[in-house]
Amino acid sequence: MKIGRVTGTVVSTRKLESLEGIKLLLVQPLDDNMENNGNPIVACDTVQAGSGDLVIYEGGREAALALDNWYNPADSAVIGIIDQLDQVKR
Amino acid sequence: MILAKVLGNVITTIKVDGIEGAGYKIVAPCTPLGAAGDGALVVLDLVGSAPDEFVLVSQGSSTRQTELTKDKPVDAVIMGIVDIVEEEGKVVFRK
Amino acid sequence: MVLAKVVGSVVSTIKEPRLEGVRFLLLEKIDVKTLKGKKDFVVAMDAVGAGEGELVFYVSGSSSRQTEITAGKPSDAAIIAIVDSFDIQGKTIYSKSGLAGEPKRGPNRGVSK
Amino acid sequence: MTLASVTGTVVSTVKIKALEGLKLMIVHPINPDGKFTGKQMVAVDSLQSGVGDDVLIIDEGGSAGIMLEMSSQPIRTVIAAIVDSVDIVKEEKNVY
Repeated sequence: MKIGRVTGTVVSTRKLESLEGIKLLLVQPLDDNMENNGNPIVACDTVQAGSGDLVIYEGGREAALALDNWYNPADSAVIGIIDQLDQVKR
Repeated sequence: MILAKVLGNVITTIKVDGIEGAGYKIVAPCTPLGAAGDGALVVLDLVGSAPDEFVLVSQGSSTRQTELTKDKPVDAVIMGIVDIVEEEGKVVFRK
Repeated sequence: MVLAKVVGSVVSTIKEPRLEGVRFLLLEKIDVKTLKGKKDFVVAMDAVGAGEGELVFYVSGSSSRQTEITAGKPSDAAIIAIVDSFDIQGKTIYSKSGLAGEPKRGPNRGVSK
Repeated sequence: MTLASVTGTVVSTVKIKALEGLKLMIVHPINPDGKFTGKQMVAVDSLQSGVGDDVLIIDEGGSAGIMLEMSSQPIRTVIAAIVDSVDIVKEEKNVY
């Protein structure tokens, strides 16, 4: 699982049937210091996350398992909204 | 998934993927604003996209979870064409 | 999948027994706009009978075990197709010669712009 | 698979069960000309490779499981072959 921040949404009308009804979020991956790390990714929403939320997301084949209709090729899904995060300063 | 821009087609006759009915495209991963980087990927196009279109690309073993790609050697697919990208409450891309 | 040029082959006698009889080709990833090698190399199993100098693409990860040649073998990269041609924004960047007939086999096939 | 050179060994006494009895080597990816590239990693060796050997490493969990005859093990980097030679075609002009 990785940490990211929801920065927006993505809308697609022409898509695979297995993705119908799934909300797509734009998620900015964050590094250890909560700094932006690389390009934003697009993840399926399973927790009603919104813009600005700090979230945990899962990548890879397991991500689709978080969805009701899991037989689709999605490779990332937001699976939790972070309420509080404690980190030891290094 | 990542956002990517379709650059063009890849034509092959000698292949062992066992897939009929979908072609290969070259795409460049890009930012929500549509700026493409240097990298490029070959992906299987499951939705019928055209050059310059903004698409959603999925990678890894998840991409075998469609009827067409089940048990096939595929590690990247186009699974949707992007119409709108909204960032920080503003629409940054509209098809 | 990633576009790459076959630049050589790798020979090994001591190897995992399940890798017996598999050809390992040395691939160099290419820049798709200039076709130049990026000095980024990967060794992939050959599932299509590719030859040196050819442009191919390979799959990585567990997907690379989904071909007849690589099934059940430890593999993380397999060549699954030989590229005939590709275009970018409608402009043909690469085209293998002799497309109309049976592709010539062997190491010194003519490949030209 | 990646070409790599074996640059060292790793000894560990306190380790997870899956690693018990396995030989660990430090491997550093190399270019075909032998120059180091990328970052070094630790790979499980079942082929009795030695420091200085050039090897092929596989960095994928499923393949590591096949080689080590384990399943759902937390190991993903293994040495799959010891390289005898790498043949490179001479740079032909007008290849493309």
